Amino acid sequence: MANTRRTTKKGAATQTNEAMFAGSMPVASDLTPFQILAPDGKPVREDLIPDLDLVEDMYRGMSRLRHLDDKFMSLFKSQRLGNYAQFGGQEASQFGSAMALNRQTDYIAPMYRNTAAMITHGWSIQNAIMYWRGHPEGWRLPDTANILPVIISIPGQVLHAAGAALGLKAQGTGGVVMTYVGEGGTSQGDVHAAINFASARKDPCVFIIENNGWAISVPRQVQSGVDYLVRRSVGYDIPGYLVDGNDILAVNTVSKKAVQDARDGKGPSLIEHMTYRIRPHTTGDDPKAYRDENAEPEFWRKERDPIARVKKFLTLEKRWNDDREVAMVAEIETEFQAALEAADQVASPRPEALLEYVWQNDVWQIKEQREILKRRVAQMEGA
Amino acid sequence: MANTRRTTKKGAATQTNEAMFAGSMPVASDLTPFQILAPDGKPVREDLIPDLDLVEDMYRGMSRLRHLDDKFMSLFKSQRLGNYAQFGGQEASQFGSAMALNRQTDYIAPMYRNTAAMITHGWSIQNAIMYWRGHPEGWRLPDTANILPVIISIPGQVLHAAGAALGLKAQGTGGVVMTYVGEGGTSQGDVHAAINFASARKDPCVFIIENNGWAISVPRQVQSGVDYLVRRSVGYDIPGYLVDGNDILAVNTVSKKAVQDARDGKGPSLIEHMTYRIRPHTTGDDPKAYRDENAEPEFWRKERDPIARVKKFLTLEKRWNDDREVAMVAEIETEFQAALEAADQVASPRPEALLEYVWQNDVWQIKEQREILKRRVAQMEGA
Amino acid sequence: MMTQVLEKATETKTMTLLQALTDAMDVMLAKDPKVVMYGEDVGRLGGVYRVTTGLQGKHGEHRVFDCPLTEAGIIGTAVGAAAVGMRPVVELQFGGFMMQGFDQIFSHVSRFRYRSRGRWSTPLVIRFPFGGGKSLLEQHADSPETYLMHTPGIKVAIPSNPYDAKGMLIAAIEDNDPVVFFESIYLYREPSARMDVPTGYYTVPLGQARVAREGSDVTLVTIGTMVHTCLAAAEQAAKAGIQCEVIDLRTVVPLDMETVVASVAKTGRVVVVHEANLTLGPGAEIAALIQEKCFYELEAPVLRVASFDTMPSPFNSLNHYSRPEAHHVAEAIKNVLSA
Amino acid sequence: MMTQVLEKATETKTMTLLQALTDAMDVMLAKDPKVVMYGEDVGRLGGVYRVTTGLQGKHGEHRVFDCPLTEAGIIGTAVGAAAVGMRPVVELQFGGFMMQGFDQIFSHVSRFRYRSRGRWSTPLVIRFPFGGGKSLLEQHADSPETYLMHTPGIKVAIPSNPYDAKGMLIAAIEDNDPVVFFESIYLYREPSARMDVPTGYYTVPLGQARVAREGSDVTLVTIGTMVHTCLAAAEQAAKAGIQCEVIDLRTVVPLDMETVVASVAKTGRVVVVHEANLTLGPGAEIAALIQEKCFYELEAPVLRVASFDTMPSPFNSLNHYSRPEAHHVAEAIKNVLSA
Ligand SMILES: Cc1ncc(C[n+]2csc(CCOP(=O)(O)OP(=O)(O)O)c2C)c(N)n1
Ligand SMILES: Cc1ncc(C[n+]2csc(CCOP(=O)(O)OP(=O)(O)O)c2C)c(N)n1
Ligand SMILES: [Mg+2]
Ligand SMILES: [Mg+2]
Repeated sequence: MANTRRTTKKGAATQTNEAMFAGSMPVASDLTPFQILAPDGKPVREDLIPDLDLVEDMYRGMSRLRHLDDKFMSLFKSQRLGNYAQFGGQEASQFGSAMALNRQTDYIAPMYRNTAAMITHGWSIQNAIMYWRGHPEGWRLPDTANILPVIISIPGQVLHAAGAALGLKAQGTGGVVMTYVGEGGTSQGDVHAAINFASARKDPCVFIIENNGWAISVPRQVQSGVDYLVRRSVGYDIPGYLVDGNDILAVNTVSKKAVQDARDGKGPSLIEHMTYRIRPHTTGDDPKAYRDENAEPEFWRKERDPIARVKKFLTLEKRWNDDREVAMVAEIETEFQAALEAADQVASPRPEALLEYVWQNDVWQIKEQREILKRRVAQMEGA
Repeated sequence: MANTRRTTKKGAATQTNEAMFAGSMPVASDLTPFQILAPDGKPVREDLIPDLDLVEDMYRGMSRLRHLDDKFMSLFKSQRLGNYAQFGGQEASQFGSAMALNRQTDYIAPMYRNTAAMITHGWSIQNAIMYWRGHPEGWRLPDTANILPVIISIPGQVLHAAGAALGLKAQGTGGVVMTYVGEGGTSQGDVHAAINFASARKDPCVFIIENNGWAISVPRQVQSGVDYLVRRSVGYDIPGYLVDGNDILAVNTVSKKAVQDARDGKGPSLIEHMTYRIRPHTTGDDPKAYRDENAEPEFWRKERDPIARVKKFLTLEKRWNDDREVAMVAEIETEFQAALEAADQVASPRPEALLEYVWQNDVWQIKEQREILKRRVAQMEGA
Repeated sequence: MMTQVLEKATETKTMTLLQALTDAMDVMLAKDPKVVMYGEDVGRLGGVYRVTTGLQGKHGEHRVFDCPLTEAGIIGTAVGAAAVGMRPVVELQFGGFMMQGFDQIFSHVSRFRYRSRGRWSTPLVIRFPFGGGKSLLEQHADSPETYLMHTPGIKVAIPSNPYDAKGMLIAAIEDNDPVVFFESIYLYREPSARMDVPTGYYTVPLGQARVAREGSDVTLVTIGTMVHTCLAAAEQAAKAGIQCEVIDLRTVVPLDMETVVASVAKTGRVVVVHEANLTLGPGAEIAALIQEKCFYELEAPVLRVASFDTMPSPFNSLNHYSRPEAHHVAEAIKNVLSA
Repeated sequence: MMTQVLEKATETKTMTLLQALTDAMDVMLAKDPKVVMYGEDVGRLGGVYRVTTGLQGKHGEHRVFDCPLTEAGIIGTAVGAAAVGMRPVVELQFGGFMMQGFDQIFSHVSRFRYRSRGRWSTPLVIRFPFGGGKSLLEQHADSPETYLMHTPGIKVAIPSNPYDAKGMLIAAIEDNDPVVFFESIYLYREPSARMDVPTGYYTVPLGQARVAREGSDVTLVTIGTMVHTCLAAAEQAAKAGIQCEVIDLRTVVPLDMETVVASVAKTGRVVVVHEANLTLGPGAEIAALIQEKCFYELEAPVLRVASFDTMPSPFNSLNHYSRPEAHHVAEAIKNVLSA
């Protein structure tokens, strides 16, 4: 009875195509990344250029972060840092978005590449150095900053963000949560679960996809058949924004809007920053094994640098010159050296740190293991 | 440096709204479920009415399935069946889609409510009875039917479907995989992972959302903020179809199209069947605890029944009358009684079944446990 | 039977395990505004087992609510909500569905405090019905305690009676560690397990085993539903003059080995009984610890009675061959005595 | 050192563990067209550890390919692909990320045959680097064997040397049961662990332990990287006149208790050593079984040396205090002898 296959009476049902079904989803429309400044530093949206003091702050902030990223890479090379996930090239994406938050009320749920966003939201450089050294005191997140733990397992943080948003709303704090995920990470089911959860409840959460083109060696196209991941916003009926992630003015403008909407009870937004990982995946990675370092990355390094773009703009606006640059770099370097020295002066990790903070009060196994640890430490010191 | 908040120079950036961003996702367009037959049995798309023999087969098929669902409910009441997940009301959705498959080459990856789709694809009624009795022989899937195991844990089957599609494509069999998930199940991350995986690779898979309005007691609106879940197709750049799931002609037409596309190497489609769970969630559920059984469900039972709709059409077309109905019901009942008798005659489960099929060759623990089992069986027989 | 003494006399009411759990949640929703409860069907319906019945109506939709169908979402959001100051009590529909969200437990619930060096903790409770003994579908009868016991940083509570259930659930909600709370499907409404339970607030500390029956010949170490199975076996054995001590662990994390060791010192013979399948079930750790800590007291090997190493049987009429029954335990008692 | 005898003389080549694994996959891709390999970065890059280096180039993009970043997707699709006749060999980037797909393992990989009564099986291999000893980020050093050992229906292979690695991986790919294959990050390129490995096809059966060193005083039962740690401890002990027998289990499922029991019959003293954290680590089951099966042979309790009950230490400079080292095992040997 089943599987009967016949020619159709009126001949049509075998020649159907999508267009003829009333219920067919419309073909994807064009989408262009939102931009305020062109790569040559010239405004494409004069009407959206903010106060130049703010633009200068953005330039200084990004320069400081890039300097830090450079320094971290050389610390790794000289074995004064562990394996580190660079954010270089993504300064506009992280600084421009995180600066849209209110540090007192708002939270960040970061992933491993969000050192820039975390520092923007109140992590200290010294803390960051020690974290990437694998020093327990570096793992101690500051009480003064609303930064949830750095997540390595992709994309745990997006669910924490949705949950923190639920919690903040329940407490009526007016706080907003911002979280980041790589374009590779969007293939994980949890990203869907989180966005759907938060949007069904209209909780105050901003989801940012940092599309830097690569997931280690896997290019964007392997992750999904769709051109822009932000198209998924339609599936949750939340605002979605495609943004030139190397244009900090565009990034910041959209982030502010999304944060304000979240604060106003309008629920989450999904934002895709089109940016680029100009550096290796981590300091342990060698991209030559999978991409031509003189092709695409070179273009982004030279032609699409988010910092150079703002510098060009400020120079055109006569707000910037070489003297200022020299002074700024000196200032940044001084700050960094001070942080590095402070980090260097922190005592080596205490072995006891291994057994702290597992349960609030130690179960007996932890107590027994602490005795074992003491013996081992004594042995090592004896040896 | 961060968190600088100033008034903007040109005053605009604080008053932005979605519409002004070039990269904003367009506002959701209207979407109407695809329909060929109206609820009153009158064609709304004359051009798509197939051969009446086929329509009659559909009517007979759905009637047979509804009869089965009724019988299963009464078997449960008389304790001759375990807890059972009814598909009543979803006959068009399951029969109409599964009949679009080729039984020889194509696969179904079913969930617990897909008894109708499974029978359409070659499961026997006897097998179904024994499955829902918790009889090991009922769990034995027939070698002759390409039906993957029934999945209880939502929504495991969608990933199996994506994987089977990968496997069939690799083997060049031309086969297609069809899988089903409830609208509640679409909130799970794995649904996203599966659709994204299959669509990135263009594997031959058809994903059907059976939107029956309820996930046990949880109504559709709690699952997501979007009006139709099929809008998610846009996020994978695959065809998406919203279908009147109680119109078997519409269901079958769209399924055929999606199956043919998959077979032709065009990759997966996402289909949403708007239907309704006219019955309790399972035989163990009492919907009075969470919905007014005289409101919404009554409307669907009376006004939107998928079987009544085709009957009206066939009657209008003079292809159906009471005599035929009486003969058909007798035939169906005879078939069912034969299957029930056959099931009743199967010997009680052998205790040894407990320890079979865990590993291909028993590990020693299984061998030891078989000895224990033998002793326990002997004891029980002795007692 | 209770080792707990209430500080002051309170009113009591006869309750099933299920009613005691509902009552615990009612008390905590009233006491602490940070407590929220969510999951699949917990709101309007009151849960598929009706454990949250009435709570939404009484405490409001912002305190007790249904959420999208996603265990990863339920657990993962509870982590974030707990971090920012809530006390989420989330329900999974069955223990067998915990795995859909297990990455959040393994990677985050258990590690937030360690990972942030105390800056963030995750004071949440994950509740679910577990275990067999009823004829249910596949994945409705799992006993997944191993996966949690091996994962540091979590507490695991498995009450065996209404009094403990209420006191332990209140303690769990107030605990600053994440607690996974196992609720026996078999005992939920079991009339024979009903008992008098104080109506107000009280706690039963997590980590203290209970001697459910005293005895000097054999120690039965067990948990949850199996406490009753062991008590029945002990009853039988008593008729043959064998005195079994039955230890209800109450929690497997923390694991109260002091109570176990004290009993073994007395009896020298132990049978561990649980519903989870044998290999690397909780009994493995308990047996390994007993042989280590009581080597010279043991007069026979520690025996284990557990379900077979298969998935929990979905074959209704065969279930009782695999899942421990009193006469299986009785056989082990005989064996441990004759070793 | 090898207990295996090759049926016919074949050419050999000196290989690291990593090279032996690559070679095994190369052999099987050539031998069986149903074998496909996928995962994150396994194609163009050849995996983050380069275990699949060259395989895509040699066997084509349809045999070895990158897929979207989703462990549930990788494992779940492998289940479906295996059911319809493929032999998927999938890579997870680290053992710590298995949990993102663990529901598919727990609910489906392990249950497909049982659930369909033999109609469908899941002959797939899930490979991943695991364990510590290198300074890596969090979730890059986990040893999740417990979660798999307790889940029936899966085999779990953890080779300790290049010869076994190749032979066991080929056996795993040919096995009709799903196999989870642990690859020691520490040993991948370890020069001291290089050895001569036959260049062609051969198998090492899954489920047969190997006596890596004979001895009569103490039995060390271990697996994977820890085999080398135990051999080093045994070497040290030998200097003090103590002869340790080192048993490399090779697989924890199936678990070759015959070899263990035979050794304990000889020594009467056992130390179990593994990288996973102590509580309910694989050592719990092994200790529970030994005390049960060798009660009268044991002269001391079975001791366990394992990592502390915390997440694997992400604090690089402290790692060696928790993860078993030769001198930790040496101390346990001393203790088990003085008990
Ligand atoms: C669950 C999980 N699987 C795999 C990995 C290994 N891994 C680390 S980074 C990475 C690529 C991530 O790419 P993307 O999400 O685009 O972020 P990006 O690194 O580019 O910032 C992978 C696969 C991981 N950290 N977590
Ligand atoms: C992973 C998982 N979580 C929870 C459940 C319990 N459960 C069974 S059916 C159901 C509702 C499913 O609703 P839907 O997906 O719409 O399918 P329907 O039952 O309506 O066909 C739930 C929550 C489950 N089976 N699996
Ligand atoms: Mg990326
Ligand atoms: Mg539904």
